[in-house]
Amino acid sequence: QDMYPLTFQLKWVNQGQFAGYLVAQDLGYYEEAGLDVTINPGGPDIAPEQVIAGGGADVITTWMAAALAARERGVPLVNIAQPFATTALEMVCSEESGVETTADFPGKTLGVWFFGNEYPFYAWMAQLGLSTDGGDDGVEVLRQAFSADPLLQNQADCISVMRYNEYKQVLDAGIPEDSLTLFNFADEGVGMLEDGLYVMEDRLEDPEFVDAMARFVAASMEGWAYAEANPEEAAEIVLANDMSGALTLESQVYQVNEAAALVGDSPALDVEAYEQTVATLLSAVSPDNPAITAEPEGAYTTVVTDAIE
Amino acid sequence: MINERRRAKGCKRLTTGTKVVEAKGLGLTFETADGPVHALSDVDLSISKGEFVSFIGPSGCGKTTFLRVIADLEQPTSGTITVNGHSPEHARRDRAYGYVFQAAALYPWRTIERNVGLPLEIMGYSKAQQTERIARTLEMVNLSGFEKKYPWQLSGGMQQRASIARALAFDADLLLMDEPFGALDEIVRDHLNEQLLDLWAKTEKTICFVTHSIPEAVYLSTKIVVMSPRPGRVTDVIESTLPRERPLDIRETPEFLAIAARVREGLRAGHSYEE
Amino acid sequence: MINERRRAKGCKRLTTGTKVVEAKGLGLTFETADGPVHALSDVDLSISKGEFVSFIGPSGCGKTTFLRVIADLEQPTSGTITVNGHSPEHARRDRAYGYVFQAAALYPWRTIERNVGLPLEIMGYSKAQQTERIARTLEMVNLSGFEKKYPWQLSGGMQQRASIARALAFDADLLLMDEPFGALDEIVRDHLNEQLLDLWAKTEKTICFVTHSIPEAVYLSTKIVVMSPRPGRVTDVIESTLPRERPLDIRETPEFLAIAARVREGLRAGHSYEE
Amino acid sequence: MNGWILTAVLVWLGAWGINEFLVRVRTRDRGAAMAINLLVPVLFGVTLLFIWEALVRGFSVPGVLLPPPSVIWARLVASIPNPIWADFQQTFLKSVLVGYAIGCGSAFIVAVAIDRSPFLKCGLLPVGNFVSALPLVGIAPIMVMWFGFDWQSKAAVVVVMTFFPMLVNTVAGLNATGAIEKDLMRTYAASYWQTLAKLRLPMAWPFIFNALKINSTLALIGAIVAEFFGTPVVGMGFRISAAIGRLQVDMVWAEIAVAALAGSLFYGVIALIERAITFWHPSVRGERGR
Amino acid sequence: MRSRARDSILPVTVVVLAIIALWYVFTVILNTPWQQSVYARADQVDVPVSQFLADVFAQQRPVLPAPHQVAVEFWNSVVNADPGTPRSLLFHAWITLSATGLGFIFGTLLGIGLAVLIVHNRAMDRSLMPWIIASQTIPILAIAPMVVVVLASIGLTGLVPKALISTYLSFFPVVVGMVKGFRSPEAIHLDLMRTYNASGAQVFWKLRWPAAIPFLFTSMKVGVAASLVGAIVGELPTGAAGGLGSRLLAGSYYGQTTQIWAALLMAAALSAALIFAIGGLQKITQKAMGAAA
Ligand SMILES: Nc1ncnc2c1ncn2[C@@H]1O[C@H](COP(=O)(O)OP(=O)(O)OP(=O)(O)O)[C@@H](O)[C@H]1O
Ligand SMILES: Nc1ncnc2c1ncn2[C@@H]1O[C@H](COP(=O)(O)OP(=O)(O)OP(=O)(O)O)[C@@H](O)[C@H]1O
Ligand SMILES: Cc1ncc(C[n+]2csc(CCO)c2C)c(N)n1
Ligand SMILES: [Mg+2]
Ligand SMILES: [Mg+2]
Repeated sequence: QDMYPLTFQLKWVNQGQFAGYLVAQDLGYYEEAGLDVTINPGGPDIAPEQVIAGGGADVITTWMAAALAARERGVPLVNIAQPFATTALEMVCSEESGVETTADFPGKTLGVWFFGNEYPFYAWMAQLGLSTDGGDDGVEVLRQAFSADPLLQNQADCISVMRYNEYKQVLDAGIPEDSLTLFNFADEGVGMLEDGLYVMEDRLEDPEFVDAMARFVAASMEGWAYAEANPEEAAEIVLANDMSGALTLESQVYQVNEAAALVGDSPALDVEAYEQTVATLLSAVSPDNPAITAEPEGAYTTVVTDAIE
Repeated sequence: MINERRRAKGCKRLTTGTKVVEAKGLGLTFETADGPVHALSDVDLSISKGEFVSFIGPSGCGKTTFLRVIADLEQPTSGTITVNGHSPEHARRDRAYGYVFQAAALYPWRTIERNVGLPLEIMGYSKAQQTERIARTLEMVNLSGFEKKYPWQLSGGMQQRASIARALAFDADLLLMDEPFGALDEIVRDHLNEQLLDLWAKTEKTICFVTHSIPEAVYLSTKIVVMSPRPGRVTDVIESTLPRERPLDIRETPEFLAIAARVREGLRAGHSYEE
Repeated sequence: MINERRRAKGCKRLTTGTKVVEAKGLGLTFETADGPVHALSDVDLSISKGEFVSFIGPSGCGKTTFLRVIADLEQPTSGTITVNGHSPEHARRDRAYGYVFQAAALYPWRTIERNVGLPLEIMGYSKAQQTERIARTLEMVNLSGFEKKYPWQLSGGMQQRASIARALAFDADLLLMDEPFGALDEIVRDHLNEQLLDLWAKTEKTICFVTHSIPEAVYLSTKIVVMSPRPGRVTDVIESTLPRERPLDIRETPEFLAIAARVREGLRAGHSYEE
Repeated sequence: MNGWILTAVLVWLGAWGINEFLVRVRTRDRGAAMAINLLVPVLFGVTLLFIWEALVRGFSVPGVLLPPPSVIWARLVASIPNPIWADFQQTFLKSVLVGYAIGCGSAFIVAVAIDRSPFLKCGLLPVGNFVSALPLVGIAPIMVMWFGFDWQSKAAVVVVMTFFPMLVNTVAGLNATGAIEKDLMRTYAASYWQTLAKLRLPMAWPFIFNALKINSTLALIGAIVAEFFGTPVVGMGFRISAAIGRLQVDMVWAEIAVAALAGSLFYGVIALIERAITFWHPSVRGERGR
Repeated sequence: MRSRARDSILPVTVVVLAIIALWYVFTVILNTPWQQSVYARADQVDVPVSQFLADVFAQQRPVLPAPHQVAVEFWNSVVNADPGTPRSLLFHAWITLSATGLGFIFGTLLGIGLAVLIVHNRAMDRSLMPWIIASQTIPILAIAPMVVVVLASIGLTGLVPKALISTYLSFFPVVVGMVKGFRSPEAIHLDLMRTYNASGAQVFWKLRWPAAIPFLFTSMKVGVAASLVGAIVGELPTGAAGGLGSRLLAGSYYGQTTQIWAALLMAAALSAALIFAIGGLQKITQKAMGAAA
């Protein structure tokens, strides 16, 4: 029978963060669902929102803040499912920095990821009432590159980490966990939904596409379930998909475990979490952080997740 | 093909007496950073088919410049000039002349034979013709045996002879030669003078010849143009009364010496320092 | 400073009769892709202080090469040579000679005056001396008024004269001149010949002079070296019997003509084509 | 849609025709000649921009992929006071200029040192080639590690990038001297430095300027790209990368336009200096050469 | 020529040894702070120098890895890894090399072509050159992702986008060098061609081209290095597709400094080999063109 072709654009390189999808692909879950899926890895400078706008993908995974921002810039993205129910973005501060609470931030240097990942941070600073232009009353912002190096080399007081990746690198480097101060964005009240699945609005008018998406999401969730149950095997699959040859099994087992823990019971978007993300973004509108300026309309749909039931 | 076209033209010989070069009120001024240099000023001259014209004059009087104007390498700033009745550009496009530069201007990446063969390649001569002509002209300038050498492996005089060979390799009806024999000794010079006269007699070429040697000018020419500098102009045009047949010992005849004296006179007048 | 040192040396004049150049069994072979070229073979020659030696011979016989060996620009492959009693390298380091190349070799980014001033700058003459010497030597070669021009704005003969001026601007006791007057007309040539004789008489310089003109060689020299090619060797050395004082009209005396005839004889013998 | 594309083609052909006409105009008036020399590239560029605008509109390309020049222009004008001027200072005035000066300067010195000593020439040139063949993207993170986040690490990247072209060209230029010219210096027993200053350097200028010109654009690319590997939140590279992530593609192109303008001016200034210094070289003096 | 190669062995060895010695010195200097913080955390005091050096040279994530660490990593990923898998540096080198080669060939041809246009057409000279220069000031890494995205949306992936970026970087040195080269013939040599009424093509092939050969090779050496940079830059945005670029990226993303250095070493070796090959070609060509020995 005819397979439905789908191109799926990831936000980052193949790693444990995407274990569910890679497993679903590798174990043939997509094929069983009648889908011919191509998974395109991303990279540090690939904006999945741009790829889908250019027609290079049918469905993408990205952070909600970035997706909403793109929607306001004229790329009508719609959230069709939200596999990651909780936030893994954290900020970690070294012992030398002397940061214990948010009250210690003024005068400190903080590493931040840009490229659409900076919205939670700016919302947080807005909430704390801290200027981001440096000086004694504000914080100094560094555009942090790929790794945890700025913290290890004392170039920054605090850096952004993903729980499933950079945080482990910091620990692996031999820094004892109890010497670090960890801020979880969700706990600070500025948590925003992370990896969700997005498609272009007009495609949803096509029932066949909606049906294919429903099968895609269901198969992906199966993949995640398998990964959670068999982290070792899932990590092997991730490694097999790694073209750089740089990943280690140990780090990927850890990453699969941590990522799977973020996956909720249902792929359906938690509307409350959505509204909190929007509210946080809107509370922090500033020239530095022009994520969205108005309440988005129709930025999510439940038709796909409803179809799975 | 080009070759065929060219030779077809060559066959349509102009009758003797036709003007090959005709300059009227010709002037050329170079604009330099510290003011204009009047290289040629108000030059009137006409050269007929089959003439052998020598240009003689102090260094810097505009001999090279005049030859370059004929060859369409320099644009006059005043006056008019025609070559074969048309513009110099027309003549150049017709490949109507061969030019021997004052400096040898050989291409350093070509061997001697390939330097001599350069115009032949460009004008589309066949491989066989090229080989034959290269051998013949190198023989004529006594460079046989040096075919495979590169220019920097030759002495100054040998380079100059190679550049003469290059201009003789194809059949142009007009030869423009800028001090071709400057770096050659008397014996070779005599030899090449004879060769050139021979060629001229056989082929009815028209030759414009710059030289610094009064005997050479008188021996070779049917007409001697004496020039003087600042501004460069023609001060005397001497029609030779010598017969066209010229054995070497004609140089001891009184007629010869008389012409030579007149040239020397004209030359001396053009110089700024007389002792 | 360098300048002081140099001139101190200059003052310690060698007495006349001392050997300036002494070559014994000198040979030089160039290895080229298609076999060796014997540019010099078994040359024996000695040149005393204050002599004016002309080299004459067919093109390619090794005149330039011999001058280059004296100047330490080429290494002989056999035999020995001394300059001022030491190695050519020693003489070069002493700045014992001035060299006029066969090609002008002016630097295109320098004006004429700065080209002439080049050796003066290098040898550390003072600014005032430089100005004075540049003006004097440019005057001598009749190029006053062209100080500010660039080489490519000069005619061939003017470039050659500029390069002569450059070699005369500083006081070397030995002058090596490779066809310095090749591109000059008779009148300028006569003028420069006289200037050169004058300089030579005043300063007791030793001069090695390559020329293709037999009268020039005879007029100028105390010794004429006739060379012949393939392999390059010395076939005749003629000591001139002419007095050191030489008015221009000495060139009509029987003595002069006799020497000229002997040179021509030697030259002709070296040529491969006699008619 | 077809209207836009047709207009684009017509405008292109028209401008081409005008340019072909303009370059054939022979005038003795220096002012007019200069005006033509300026007008031709400007006309070409304006045409290019117009075609871009027309194609983007004609094919309705999404703004997040490629915005039309008019939108970019509006963004550029609005953003010059903030943040473009600050970015320019950070990237061009600090990273590029400092890195360029140190990179070209040190390569020049090394070239002379190499030239001076045959031993170094044999030893350093291959190793130097090797070291400077290290790719910029690999070096940038390391430089950030060594020199910190600020402009110093970007300047260091520029130094490494500009080093090799300058070295190769200077060495080639120093070897470009003709035999007779060198012989002349030998006859004067000129010292090494005298020969260098009075002969070999002038001969080498055309080659050196070649490198200086190539490096002027390379330095800019290097500095901007290096900012992708960690910066304070200012700089053209930072802005470009951050703006892509936010899909503010018009801002990306506004920065690129500034970079292109600055780079072209930089190049132009060096080309003018070149004309002044190597006025004697056939490629500059030879207007007859066509 | 062979003897000259042998002559340079000693100097190269000496210089390389000097660099390695210097490298070790810097390794100690740059890695000491981290080592001290490790000792401080472990409450170790008065560590003997030998122990200290051994620790400094054996760090997991050194700021600057010691030469032998890089060598070991290099050896492991070149010799001990199956060249068919992404664990092998040879695998990545080959991916990058193919993009470099393709891009370099395109770039050189494009560069020569543009130079020919510029030299032969006044309008092109006046209008093209400023824009070619402007094009080079566009930061390539900024548009590389967009290029990759746009090309991917029309179905071009893999080698071609990388080769295009590589072309974009390498054509410029060739244009600049060749314009200079094509204009380098002396006026008198051009005059000679004029006297033969040689066609533009004849002047080009018989004069401009041979006169430009020295410039061509110098430009190609710079161009091939730029090509390699381009290919690596092209591999960055799609960091997962293999190649030295993705290797560098992954190395830095996962904090594997030694791996970065090994990849860097490989990239430099590639570049040096390419430059060396062009140098060889240059020697052969110039010999065939009668250059003085
Ligand atoms: N390109 C140029 N720019 C400026 N002035 C020039 C240029 N070419 C020649 N001149 C000047 O024009 C005058 C005539 O030069 P030309 O070369 O015609 O002399 P010539 O008679 O051939 O001299 P010679 O016998 O020395 O070769 C000279 O004063 C020279 O300085
Ligand atoms: N670098 C070189 N390589 C090979 N052969 C050379 C080289 N230089 C000169 N020769 C050869 O050496 C011989 C002597 O040359 P040289 O230049 O000394 O002649 P010359 O007497 O000065 O001639 P001319 O009067 O023509 O200047 C010639 O046959 C020439 O081909
Ligand atoms: C340049 C750069 N940007 C973002 C991240 C952090 N990161 C890692 S995965 C991911 C996508 C979210 O799932 C993000 C933002 C980084 N390390 N480097
Ligand atoms: Mg002349
Ligand atoms: Mg000679």
